[in-house]
Amino acid sequence: MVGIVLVSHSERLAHGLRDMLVQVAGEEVPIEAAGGTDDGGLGTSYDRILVAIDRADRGAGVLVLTDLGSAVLTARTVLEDRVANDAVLVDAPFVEGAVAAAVLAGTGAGLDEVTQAAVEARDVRKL
Amino acid sequence: MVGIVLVSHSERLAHGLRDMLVQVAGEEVPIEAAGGTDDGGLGTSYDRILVAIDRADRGAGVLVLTDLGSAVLTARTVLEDRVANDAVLVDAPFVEGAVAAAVLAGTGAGLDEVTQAAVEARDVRKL
Amino acid sequence: MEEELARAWIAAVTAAVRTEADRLTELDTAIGDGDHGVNLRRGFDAAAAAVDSLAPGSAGDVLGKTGTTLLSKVGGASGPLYGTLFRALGKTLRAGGSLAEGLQAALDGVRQLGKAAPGDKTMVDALTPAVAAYAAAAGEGEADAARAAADAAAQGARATVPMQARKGRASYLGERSIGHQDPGATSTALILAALADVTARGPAR
Amino acid sequence: MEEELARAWIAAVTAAVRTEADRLTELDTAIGDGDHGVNLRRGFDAAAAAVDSLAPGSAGDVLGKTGTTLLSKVGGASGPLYGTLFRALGKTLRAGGSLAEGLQAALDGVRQLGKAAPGDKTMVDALTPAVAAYAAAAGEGEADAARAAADAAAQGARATVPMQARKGRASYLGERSIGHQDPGATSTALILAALADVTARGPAR
Ligand SMILES: Nc1ncnc2c1ncn2[C@@H]1O[C@H](COP(=O)(O)OP(=O)(O)O)[C@@H](O)[C@H]1O
Ligand SMILES: Nc1ncnc2c1ncn2[C@@H]1O[C@H](COP(=O)(O)OP(=O)(O)O)[C@@H](O)[C@H]1O
Ligand SMILES: [Mg+2]
Ligand SMILES: [Mg+2]
Ligand SMILES: [Mg+2]
Ligand SMILES: [Mg+2]
Repeated sequence: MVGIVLVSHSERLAHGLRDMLVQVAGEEVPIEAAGGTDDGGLGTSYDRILVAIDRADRGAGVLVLTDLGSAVLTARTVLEDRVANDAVLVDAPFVEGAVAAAVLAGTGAGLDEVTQAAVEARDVRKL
Repeated sequence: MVGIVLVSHSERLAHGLRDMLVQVAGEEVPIEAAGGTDDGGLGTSYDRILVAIDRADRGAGVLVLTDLGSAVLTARTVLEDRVANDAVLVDAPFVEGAVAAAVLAGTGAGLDEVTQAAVEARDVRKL
Repeated sequence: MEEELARAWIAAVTAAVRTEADRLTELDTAIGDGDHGVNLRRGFDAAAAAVDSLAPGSAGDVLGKTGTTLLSKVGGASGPLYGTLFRALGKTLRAGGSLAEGLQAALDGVRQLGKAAPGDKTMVDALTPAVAAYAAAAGEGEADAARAAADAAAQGARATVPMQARKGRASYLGERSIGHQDPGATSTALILAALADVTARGPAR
Repeated sequence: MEEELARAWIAAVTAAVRTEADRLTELDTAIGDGDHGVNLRRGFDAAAAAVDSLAPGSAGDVLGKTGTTLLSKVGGASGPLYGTLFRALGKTLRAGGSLAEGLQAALDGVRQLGKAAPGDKTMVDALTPAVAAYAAAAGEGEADAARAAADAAAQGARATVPMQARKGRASYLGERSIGHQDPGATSTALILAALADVTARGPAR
């Protein structure tokens, strides 16, 4: 199953979002939170992101979502350093994209389809 | 100053996002988290949303952001029931819209401008 | 509608929701987040308790109180929707309207809040035919009208199976939402079945 | 570049970041999230410690270690950016390249990672003229070239004041980012000033 990694500046935000995703996607989808700095402060952590990607990687690829553009820089560096290149960064709204991706991943869809679901979440209206 | 209310299905998510916003917007912007059900489970709470809006309302209006479409239903009902009608629901990406709105609110911008910033966050690219 | 009938209805819905909670949750697990049964159980347990401790008044008071309680206790999308449904019913009855008018107001409220149209695979697909059936059979008396509404709701719920969801969480699944019965349409059918049952029996004393 | 000079450089940057942390944070409070000084302090304190316990090797090793440490310890956007800068420098030097080549590789790496162009009100606005100035003055010796680079970086940082931010957090402010000096451009100027200072003094022993 495609894995999902949630890169946020806030540890609480990443874990809270993970709770929501597990509820919609079920326990089988590997969903990992990578929030906050190494010591749990606001920011992003290279090491937490790397560990999260490795954990979420079950062979079907990993989708990495970020809360803000500045998290992209850390995530991108991790992806460039990482030997296995089956993880992709997606430009999608963090919460909305993650929910859409988790739902699709839960159906057994592949990385391309899961990525597309995250991207298309941008155009889904809420009101 | 314009207030901001964060309606999420997850209490942790709402609070983590609030932490991030306080960092960028400063302590003066009234930012309230309304996450989870009355007993802290996953879902939304009419009462938490109402209390959060009343707290965030300092006379300059309140922008209400929701994590998913299903949170909109509860928030919309609160807004319809509420006598003071200076709170508005916005269709914006939750995290990205909230950050943009908080930054603008922190500069003293009015409700229209803050709302617009949240909406436009949809079109900001991360990668 | 008499107050006692309203009280009996809420009690019957609460009992039905308890019995069917697992099935509702299962349906919601297939195309949602698997909490519809839990949500409604929490909501109707609270509503039943609130109605029990409500001073004698009118059917409108009972249904309004039910709506307000569901609104704050359910926690899912169905909370504000059923909250709106029961509040609209209560408001119409308090203003002297008929149950047929109340059901129409309830449907209007649900549609206005949720923006779902028939065919979107939501509770609206059970509620819409139910309200129409009640109105069509209203001349035959409350019991027959309620039974017709319940049958129409059940059929409306079954008709959601082949639909693709366009509102609510199930819409994230796109085409993959096809082939499952909508949980909210299913619970709407339960609510109307309870109405038919208590109306057939007459108010419990 | 000699290893001792590289070690002295990192020590000097660490000292400068400590002295200037509050100013950097203040600049970041105006147009960002107010953590740039704290971020760099945490990062360079860790880098200095890592370099101190690094076995003797080469300047490239020292700078590479600095980059890797910044990358995992800074926590802000400047972490991967300065991490990339120092890793690119280290890599070029280890491969036998000159400092001028290393600085160019550093700039390329920063630009590729952050996608910022000159004029976007970022560290790129200090780094770009610094790298050009170093290359232009490289024939006059390391000390003069480093001084020229430091001056160009300082000027580049000042030139960010009237710019509107198009990358990083400050871009959320739109036009309201105008009138403030970019924190990252300011810290880049500090880093190059430290290089000029230690190069002028020669490696500390
Ligand atoms: N916009 C809407 N309009 C009408 N009904 C809706 C809407 N959104 C969701 N529903 C109904 O709510 C049901 C789900 O309720 P529930 O599981 O309690 O809420 P949630 O989706 O928030 O977990 C769906 O099966 C559907 O019938
Ligand atoms: N995409 C980018 N390209 C180049 N530099 C950037 C970019 N984004 C941010 N910066 C630099 O980083 C600085 C902010 O660093 P810092 O405060 O540590 O990170 P954060 O913004 O994550 O809190 C900015 O002043 C700017 O110079
Ligand atoms: Mg549900
Ligand atoms: Mg739910
Ligand atoms: Mg910062
Ligand atoms: Mg920061």
